[in-house]
Amino acid sequence: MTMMLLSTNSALFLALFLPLSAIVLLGALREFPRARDVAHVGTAVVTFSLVLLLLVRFLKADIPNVFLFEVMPGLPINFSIEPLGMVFALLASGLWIFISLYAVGYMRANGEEHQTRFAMFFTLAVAAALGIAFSANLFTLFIYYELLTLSTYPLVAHKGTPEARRGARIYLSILLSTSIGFFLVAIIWTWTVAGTLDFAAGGILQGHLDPGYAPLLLALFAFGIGKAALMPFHRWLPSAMVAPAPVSALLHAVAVVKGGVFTLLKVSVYIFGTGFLSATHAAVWLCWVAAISIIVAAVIAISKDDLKARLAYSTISQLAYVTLGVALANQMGMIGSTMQIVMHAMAKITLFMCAGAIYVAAHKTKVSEMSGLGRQMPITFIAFFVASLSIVGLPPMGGAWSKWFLLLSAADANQIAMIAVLGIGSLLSIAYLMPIPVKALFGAVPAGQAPSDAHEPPLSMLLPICATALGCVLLFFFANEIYGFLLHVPLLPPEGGLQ
Amino acid sequence: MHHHLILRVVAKLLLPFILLYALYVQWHGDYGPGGGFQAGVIFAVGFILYALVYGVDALVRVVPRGVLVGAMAVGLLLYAGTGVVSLFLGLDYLDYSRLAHDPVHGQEWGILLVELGVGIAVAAAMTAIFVAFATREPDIDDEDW
Amino acid sequence: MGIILVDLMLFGFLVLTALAIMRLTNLFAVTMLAGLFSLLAAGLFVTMDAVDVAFTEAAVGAGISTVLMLSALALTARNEKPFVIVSRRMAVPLICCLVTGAALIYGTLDMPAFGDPDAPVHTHVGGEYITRVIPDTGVPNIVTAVLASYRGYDTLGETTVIFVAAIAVLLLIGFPRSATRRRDEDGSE
Amino acid sequence: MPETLPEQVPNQLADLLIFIGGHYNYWMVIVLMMIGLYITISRGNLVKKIVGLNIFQTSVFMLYISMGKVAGGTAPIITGNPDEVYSNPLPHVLILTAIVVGISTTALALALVVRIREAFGTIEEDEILTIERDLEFPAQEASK
Amino acid sequence: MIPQAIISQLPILQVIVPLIAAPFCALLGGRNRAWALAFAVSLVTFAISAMLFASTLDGTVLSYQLGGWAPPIGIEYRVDALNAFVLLIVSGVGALTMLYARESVAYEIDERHHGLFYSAFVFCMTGLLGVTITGDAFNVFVFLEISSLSTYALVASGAKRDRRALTAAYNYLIMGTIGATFFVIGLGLLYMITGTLNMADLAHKLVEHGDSRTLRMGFAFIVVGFGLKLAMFPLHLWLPNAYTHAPSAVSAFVSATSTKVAVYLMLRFLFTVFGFSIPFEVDVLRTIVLPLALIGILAGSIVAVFQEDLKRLLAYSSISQIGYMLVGITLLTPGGLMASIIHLFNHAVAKAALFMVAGAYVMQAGTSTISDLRGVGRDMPFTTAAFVVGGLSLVGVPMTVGFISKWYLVQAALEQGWWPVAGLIVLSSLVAFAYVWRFVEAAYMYPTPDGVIRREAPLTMLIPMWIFAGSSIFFGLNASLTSAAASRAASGLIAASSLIWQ
Repeated sequence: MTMMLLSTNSALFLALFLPLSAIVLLGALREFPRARDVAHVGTAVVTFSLVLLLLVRFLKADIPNVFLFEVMPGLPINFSIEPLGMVFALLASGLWIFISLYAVGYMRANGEEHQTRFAMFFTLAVAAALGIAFSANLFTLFIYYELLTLSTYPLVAHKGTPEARRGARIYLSILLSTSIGFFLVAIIWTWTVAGTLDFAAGGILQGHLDPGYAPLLLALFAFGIGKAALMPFHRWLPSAMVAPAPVSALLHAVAVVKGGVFTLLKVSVYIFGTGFLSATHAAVWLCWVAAISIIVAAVIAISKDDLKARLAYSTISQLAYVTLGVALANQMGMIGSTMQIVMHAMAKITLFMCAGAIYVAAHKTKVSEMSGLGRQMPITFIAFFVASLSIVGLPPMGGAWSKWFLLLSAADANQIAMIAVLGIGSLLSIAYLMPIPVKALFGAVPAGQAPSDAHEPPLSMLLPICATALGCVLLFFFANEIYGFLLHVPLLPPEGGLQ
Repeated sequence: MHHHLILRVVAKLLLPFILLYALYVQWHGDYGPGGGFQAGVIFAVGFILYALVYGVDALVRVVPRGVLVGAMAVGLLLYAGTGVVSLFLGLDYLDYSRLAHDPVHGQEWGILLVELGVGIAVAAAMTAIFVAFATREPDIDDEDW
Repeated sequence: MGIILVDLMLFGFLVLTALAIMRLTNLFAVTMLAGLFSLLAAGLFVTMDAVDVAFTEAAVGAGISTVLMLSALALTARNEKPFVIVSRRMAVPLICCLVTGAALIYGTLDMPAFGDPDAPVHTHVGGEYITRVIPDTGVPNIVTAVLASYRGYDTLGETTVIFVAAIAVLLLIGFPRSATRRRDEDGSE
Repeated sequence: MPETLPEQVPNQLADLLIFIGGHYNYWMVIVLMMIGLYITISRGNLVKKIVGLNIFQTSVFMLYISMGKVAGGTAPIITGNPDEVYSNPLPHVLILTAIVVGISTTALALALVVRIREAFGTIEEDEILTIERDLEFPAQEASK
Repeated sequence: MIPQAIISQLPILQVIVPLIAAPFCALLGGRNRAWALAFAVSLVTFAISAMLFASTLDGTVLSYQLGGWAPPIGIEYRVDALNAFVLLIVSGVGALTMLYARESVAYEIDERHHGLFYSAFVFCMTGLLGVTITGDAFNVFVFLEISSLSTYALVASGAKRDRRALTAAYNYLIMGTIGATFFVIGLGLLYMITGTLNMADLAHKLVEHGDSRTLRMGFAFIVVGFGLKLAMFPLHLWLPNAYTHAPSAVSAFVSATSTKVAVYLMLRFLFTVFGFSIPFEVDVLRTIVLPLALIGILAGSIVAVFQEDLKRLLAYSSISQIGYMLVGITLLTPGGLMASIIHLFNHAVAKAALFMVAGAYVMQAGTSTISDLRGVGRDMPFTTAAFVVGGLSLVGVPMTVGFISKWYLVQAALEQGWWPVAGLIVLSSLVAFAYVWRFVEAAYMYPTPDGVIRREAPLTMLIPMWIFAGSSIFFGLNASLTSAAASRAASGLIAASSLIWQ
């Protein structure tokens, strides 16, 4: 109840900096693994409750504004809350609880080294994700975006083997080169043109940017936000598969790719403005790029035998849905995209935790080796099945709604081809996901393979898996609340023009 | 070096004149060509001549390395110190106007002082450089020569 | 006209000396010619009224510099390796020099003529020194007055430079080579 | 004015001669400078380079001293004769300073050469480069 | 608090205090005495420059007449926002490297040389300060030579560790002297057509003089001369070896200050003295300096990626970073100049930290070869963390001061519509990332070679390196001070020139 006494600004401040200070604590508890792990999960819980508190206040129209300092004249580090950021923050901090719990179990069960370093950078990554969520301007967002990139590097390279180093190097180099090469240029361009980088309802570019240049600037943003994994800058995601399973979950569900598409969403809504985008048709080309990503990545996913690689390409395909929603540039698209972020996060985190559980329990990574494994670990595979259904977009899973809104959006935008693309994408996702749980649960153990003595993973891993699988189902029933919340996203400039 | 008798005698005779000439150049710099720098070089030449004839070791016995470095510092500090004195007299650095009762004489005094500083510093520095070279043992085979 | 002839002769000798320095491989001879070059330069300075400079150039260029050069030669080598004609080694420096020289000659085209009393050099600061040196300082040698008073700070810098050079030389070769090495040499004898 | 036309040619010639007379000594200085620079950057012998540098610098001194010369002037030492024309003292002062800087540089360079000779056993640039390359890539040295 | 009499004498004290102290260092000899004096003096010098900086930040220009002779008869010291900023950088780096030098020099230099070494060190600082503060063009040459000669000696004293320091110093000497002589030639040409040596007076007279071939060549020679001193591509050949083989403290100090001072001189001459009164100046900058700077940026970075030795890697990175400053200058806009000046600061701070780290490795691990430093991040966590911070600043990652300068630079390029230039700047940042990360990866992600024992660097080395690393972050987070100083300096330069800029 003491939390109620916090002013909204302090709550926001705490939500941003509590995780950061927890890093020091984690480092100090290096010698006491148990206390460290408790602190890790505890930080996640406290942070989530802070975000919840912020949500409550936000629903009461109590909007905080934390101004840290001005880095350069006109470019402050500034935080505020708007509906999209709220959703992302809830997502990231909420899933963090599960993933931290799961990570503790996974790291211990696997006997990994450098667990403290892992926990510290993990916390840093989530802190960066929260920073992205609450940024009040593009400049602040960019800083946290880069912080997220750098903080996840040690996680990806965690194992320290040559292939881990190579994967991490690709991960880092693509993310950094796109962000500095395109994203930063786009930001500076925006700053030069518009004179501000604040996120504002209805966008800040209208009337400042020559519409002829809008597609180019959008391209710089779309490819510059490499975390959105738009083809052809998607290579980092499969490369990062060398990371331990909790890290993969972090990358795919909690922070990194979600941070990417969320940034893209925010840029389209608050920098370009949906109206400006649709009026100038600046984003039509982006629809096609997203469509190609959806199809091509899905086809590649089918061909992958490595479970994590298959999931990685699935992520690329599914996130292109978000980009597609952005590119359609209407309200339904925005809502569909945001929902897709949420639904996909919930489902993908389940899938990756399952993949990690399978690895810990049976040391299997290949899809072809998993046939019949479901009998030893039924709960895991049932969870996998549920999550797969959500990804495909079948009711009664949350994924159904996001696909539905995206279809509506494509119809709104008169992009009939995109409706077809969405359909094909879903069909392909059935092809690459469904066989895994089905074969595991009902298939025969392949000939010549010794029956494994695998069993369900430890409880600290199993519990989060069940919880998030359940979450996939629950989201189906609470979609209306999310929809209602997202209607608050301001798409038009406030009366009387820009502030 | 002991067989060049004539050289030794001539050098011994020349040496006082070289040093005297150096002093003349030093003090006469205000009126004719010359000044501290030229005087210092000539002074150093005197030392070098001494070293060439009597051996560097003899020179080092007369003016050890430490003395040379000290003299260099004294010369430089005499110059820089003259400027500091101007500061204490309430003037800008190296403004000699108050070194004597009237500005023109002050200038003369100042010029004399700093020229002396230059002379000492240059003579000592040149000698020190020469000594450094000359005391370095040749690491060279006779065939090379 | 006579002065021009003297000038031309001096220049001629200077160029010849410089070319000879370029051609010769005996470093001893090169050193001697470098001394000669300085002496000729000093002569040239005298014809251009720069007696102080001539004095210094003679003392430094022909005196100290030659002595130092010889001392250094005693510690290094007497002969230069014969110059091998390699086009790469020839061409780049040659082009550099030709370009630089051409640029300079281009620059001379707008220069005030040699000896022109109306050149900006003489009408601005330089001329002022001549008129005010006696009332300001009472020192008849204008060069000394400018050196030690008007631009005395430059001269402090100059003294510092020579001090630094001495410090640097002492730092580099002012101490006997390391004791270990000497012991090795003693052991081998 | 057609009458003046024939006179223009000798005028031009005279101008040219005057121009040459007023500039030849800069040109000679430039020739000397370039010889010095050429010796510095083309020769491989470290001592020779220093000599070249000296020639280069001395020629620059000549350039400065040339500027200071006033036709019919004398050395800038006040004689008391009010009609006396003096050459400009400022370039002389600058060059005095520059000469000192030059000898300082030479002394330091020679000291370096002495040390290089002790460390590498040679003062030829190409030989030193070979030794340094072997230090840089010890593997190649072993294979030789 | 401080008497006005001393305040008015600050400009000369800035130079004269170290100048007088340096001979005493030589006389004191012995390790701790010479060091203590040098350190004390560098602190005083820093305090003086801080006071100068504070008193010029509001746009005041201090003028000090040496010998009491009014310019152009006498020599003038002139302090404005720009050179006060550079003075602050030089003396600040000087003070901190002096602290750092105690352990590092004790390890790398024979004790009997310490007196002379510190004397040369202080002289080097004196020279750089003198060059920066002076308003007289020939005085620049004299003090430039003081700093150069002492730098040659300092670089050569790295010979105890590696004899290649000697040849590096020799080549540096030859190229540096040619550069200085070019400057003297250029200055001679200017003097010939104006008759003055005072910078402000020169500027005035040059505007009166108008365009001429002599002026053009004077300009060209001065640019080439400074180009040699600041290691502008392709005149950089002396730099990599000199920085690699110099003693660590010297590498840190020289890399952070001497090229910066040369950049300052370039700015001063381009804007204050020549002032763009002739179109030739702009043409040269745009058609020759700009392409060379861009090539330098890329080539320096790319070559750095393939270096095996950490110090050499950093040296090549310097060549590339200098290119950024030159690009900022050639933009000829307030934004570009500001970017250059901030980058000057950024690079000084980051490079000092990085070379200090390299020096700590040399001392504690006996090597600066990257492959021998594997796993060093675990053995020397604080040192290596400083490297990461400095390296990221070099790349221009947000929250480091490097980001600020790149931001301004890209922005200035975009304002001019120079898209390819902006692209190249960004691209080379990525290459910079490659070379920084190459080492970071080796330091953290590889196991320590067997049998290697390395201990964390002593506190006197860690403190200065972390002050630099910390200020990389601090000024990256709060750029208002640096931005204000840089923008003041930039507008001062623009105002002094006849550039017409809307």
